[in-house]
Amino acid sequence: MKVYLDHSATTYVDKDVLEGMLPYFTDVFGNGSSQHFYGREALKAIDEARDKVAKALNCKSTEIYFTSGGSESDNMAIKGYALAHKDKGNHIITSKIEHPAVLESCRKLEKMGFEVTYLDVDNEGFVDPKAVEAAITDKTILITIMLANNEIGTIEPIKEIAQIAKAHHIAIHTDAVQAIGNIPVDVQDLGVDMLALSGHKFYGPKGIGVLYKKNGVKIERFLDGGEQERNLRASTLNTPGIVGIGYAIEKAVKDLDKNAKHMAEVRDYFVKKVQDSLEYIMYNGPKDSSKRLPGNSDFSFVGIEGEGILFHLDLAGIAVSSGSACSSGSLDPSHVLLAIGVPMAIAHGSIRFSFGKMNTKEEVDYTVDVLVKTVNQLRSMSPIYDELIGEYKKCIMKK
Amino acid sequence: MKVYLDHSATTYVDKDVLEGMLPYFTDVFGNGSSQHFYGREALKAIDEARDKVAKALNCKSTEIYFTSGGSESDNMAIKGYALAHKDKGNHIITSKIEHPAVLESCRKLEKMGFEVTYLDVDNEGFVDPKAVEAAITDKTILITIMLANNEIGTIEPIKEIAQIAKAHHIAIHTDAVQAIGNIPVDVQDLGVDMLALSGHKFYGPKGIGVLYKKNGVKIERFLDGGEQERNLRASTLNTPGIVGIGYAIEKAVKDLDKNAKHMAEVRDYFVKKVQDSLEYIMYNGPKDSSKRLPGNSDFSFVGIEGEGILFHLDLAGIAVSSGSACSSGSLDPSHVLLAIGVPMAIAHGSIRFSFGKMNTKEEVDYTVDVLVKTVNQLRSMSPIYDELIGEYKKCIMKK
Amino acid sequence: MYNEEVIKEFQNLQNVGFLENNNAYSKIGNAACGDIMEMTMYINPETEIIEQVAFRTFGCAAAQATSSRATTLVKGKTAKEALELSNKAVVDSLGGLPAQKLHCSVLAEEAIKACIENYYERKNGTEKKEETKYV
Amino acid sequence: MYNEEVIKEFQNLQNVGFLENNNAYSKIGNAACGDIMEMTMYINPETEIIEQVAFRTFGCAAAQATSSRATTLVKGKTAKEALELSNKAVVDSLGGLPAQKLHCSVLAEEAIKACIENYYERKNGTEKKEETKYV
Ligand SMILES: Cc1ncc(COP(=O)(O)O)c(C=O)c1O
Ligand SMILES: Cc1ncc(COP(=O)(O)O)c(C=O)c1O
Repeated sequence: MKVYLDHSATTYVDKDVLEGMLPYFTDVFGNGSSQHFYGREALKAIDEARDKVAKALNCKSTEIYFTSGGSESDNMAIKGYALAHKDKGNHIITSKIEHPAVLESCRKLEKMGFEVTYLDVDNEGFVDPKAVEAAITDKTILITIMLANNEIGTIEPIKEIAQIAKAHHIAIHTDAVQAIGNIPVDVQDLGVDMLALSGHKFYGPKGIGVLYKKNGVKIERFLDGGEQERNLRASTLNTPGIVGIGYAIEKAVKDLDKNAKHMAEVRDYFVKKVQDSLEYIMYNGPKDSSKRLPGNSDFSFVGIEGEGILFHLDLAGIAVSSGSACSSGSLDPSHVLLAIGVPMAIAHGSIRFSFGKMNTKEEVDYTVDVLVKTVNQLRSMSPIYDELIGEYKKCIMKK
Repeated sequence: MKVYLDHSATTYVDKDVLEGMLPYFTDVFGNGSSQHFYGREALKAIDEARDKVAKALNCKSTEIYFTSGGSESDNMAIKGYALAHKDKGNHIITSKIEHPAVLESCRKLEKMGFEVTYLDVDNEGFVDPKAVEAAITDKTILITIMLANNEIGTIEPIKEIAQIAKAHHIAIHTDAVQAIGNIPVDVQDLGVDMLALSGHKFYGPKGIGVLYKKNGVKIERFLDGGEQERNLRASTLNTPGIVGIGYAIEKAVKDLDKNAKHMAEVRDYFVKKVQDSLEYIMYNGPKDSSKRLPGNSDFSFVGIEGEGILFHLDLAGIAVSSGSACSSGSLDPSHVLLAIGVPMAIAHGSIRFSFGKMNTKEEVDYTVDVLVKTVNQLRSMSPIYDELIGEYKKCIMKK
Repeated sequence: MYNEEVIKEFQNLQNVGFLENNNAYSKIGNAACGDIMEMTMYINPETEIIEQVAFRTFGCAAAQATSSRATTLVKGKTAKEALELSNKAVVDSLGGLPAQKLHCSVLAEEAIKACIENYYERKNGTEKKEETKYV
Repeated sequence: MYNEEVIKEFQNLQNVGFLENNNAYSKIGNAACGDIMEMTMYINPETEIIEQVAFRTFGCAAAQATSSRATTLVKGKTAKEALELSNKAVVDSLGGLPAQKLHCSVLAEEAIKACIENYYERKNGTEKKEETKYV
């Protein structure tokens, strides 16, 4: 049996989305900037996709910019805004649990003389809007807080934070890469100035992303060159990718309620089963399902190391993630888990199970079976299980 | 009849290249950084593609970085190198006829305090290696000259320029986006430190590019975030795109001689026919075919404006480009044509006909028929044809 | 990017040419910018009706189509009426132009105005010959 | 990323556990770094042959496989011979490890060395109890 529980790392392209893309590789292959039939045909498809994305996000088509992915959208928004407004101030506010695309963009800006406040989060990963407000100085130009966390599924109070930003005349960017397709994403309702998406997280293609940027918000161009995307993002337009993300977002929004309900149900079934079968585990992230991505669950298994679990599950055909896919191969435990107060040694034993729209309870049953066996086996050979139980108890008491 | 003569703007994806990509959208869809079966399968395909690219360019696989296209590769190389070496010097040498991805990267660096020399070219578009050497100062850290020009097909003497760079311990980047698949591209033989490619120019997919960076050459990361591409280019790996560019480059190199010979033959047939049928035209770019991209031809038709020609050809099903696709929609005539001394008013009447591996002489016959009719018609309604003939004669005499 | 109407006009340009028997002439624009428009008219000195009009242009498809349409719109009108013709009216009559092409439609309006001015200047003997600069 | 041999070893770990009747003990590594290795041996005081060996680990798949393999390689050898075992030999015997996992193989070598040192310390009465820090 093969079970894919790593939908936050990436998803497959839906068959009908791929079918919609296919003509744009071979037949309608023109350069969207070309002034002839082939170019116009491509541009028409691009315009249609742009309209679809705009409709899904509830904004104007002229506010949609196509990029190469969520990372580029974050880079473009954060660096682009900061560099365009460096005369106004040099302070940026973000959180400790952002994706590396945001954190590293901020670090790059620090090297260039900007100052960045990395806000703490509570033990479920929530950023406190009051803390955002308290961090604002007269030098603050930008706030960038994610809409939903990729590891522990926390849905941040962006609407509230955006109101604070607005009251202080500060721009706000949100990384919505994990949110789209899982919770409603309406840029008007959220009140954000910029928002990042990545195609491959919602059954669209890899290598394509979106930046929403409200008209009137000025940013400096990140990718320099030709005049594509209203002179804000150079490079020949990736027609198949753009068409794909258009179809994918249309579908994601149409099926949102159905998919979210299904994922939450399967996820809740899984979480309960794990909690009933194993002791000394931490369920990381919000306990309140309504404030958590419907497909997300994240556990720390006290006394054992994550890769061992991941590998046993992998050998049984079950795909999960220890920490985020990005940081795998690195030795540091997840910065997100540390930020919510999971002790280092326990953070090492953490696994994210992220559900997709097609996962079933049968898959959950199989997964829990393998997981329980694995955890028990690894604990039996752990030289520090007992000691870590002590750690765990201390940590639980603190919360 | 439909005739596509705009292969320098973009090409279609070859059927077999697309077929090779297809499994990576839906079946082998994992995140190449993921530590499980799905991730390993993807990584294997990525590694294989990387090997193919490395083999095609005659370098190590660890010297290949996948990007979102030629523009990003140029940005990454030029800004990345400059920022990593700003302690050593702040001077960059490039040419006046580079692609906007290079020119605009240089302009961005100028804003940051770098100094850039934009070298003149001769009336066929050649950069003089002696001029490169003469421009070097003790502050020079980088030379970036294209391997082949996208508008007039000039193949620059990069090998000689690289030797000069090496002698002065200066790094050299070359934009080979138009060269690959048309002329041999061997990074060892060229002696360059960095080289940029874009998938959609050689029957591979859009939205994927390559940066070759010699091991040991330090650059600052351009796209910040996760640790993909040995920590030099963040963002989830675009498996289908990477697989596609791998197949495409393998094929491009295998069929290079055959394709180049065919394109040159069809192009030469076209050029001769045009020259035999119309007077007062300028054939822009190198007269010596061996120093010109085999698929490239570029004409200025004295007395008329380019868009009119383009539009008439388009209505007849013939796709060509006036100036480069990038600058279409803009009112300035091509910076490349101005740099080789075409008078402004004549530069406005220029058309690039860029041939691909499948174009035929029958297509040429049809195109020349339509072209001659069009040019004659437009000239008959041009109020300044006679005056511009005078300009033309002065210009020809100067050369 | 152009609509059907513009394309039809472009394919069937009206009033192209040069009137030898003109009593009104204009040439505006700048070849370096890629736009030159030349217009000739024969305006009936009695009725001041534009009886004949012709244009030649060095310009893009939009310039060609708008000047063609503009000439059909002024033909048969009086010089006074023709002076009222706005580029907006020409563009509207063609069903619209892409935003980045709107400036081209101004050329036609300007050429017509300059041409009619030239008619009055010649009539009043105040005409001054100017050299066209195009490089 | 792991080869077949490593996977096989990981699925059939040898010498896992804790020897109550040990006369050599070590525990090295740091849980905060995600690596703890504990080793127990019974070394025949006459022959100095490692007659029994067991390990427990809090560590990645590579740490598990290499310590398993290392224990099978030292079992039956003398303490002296065991001290010669390099992590390279362990990795080679497994057919190689991914570059970023090589550091894990060092743990096994270190644990064996520390364990044999502990044997000599106990024998010579020079043993000192150290507390393990893991957070
Ligand atoms: C010479 C040259 N460099 C760079 C590029 C940029 O490539 P892309 O548009 O794929 O980013 C192009 C083509 O557009 C080109 O012709
Ligand atoms: C929250 C978040 N932001 C940004 C990204 C970056 O997206 P991509 O890897 O497609 O560039 C990801 C996923 O990797 C993510 O989960």
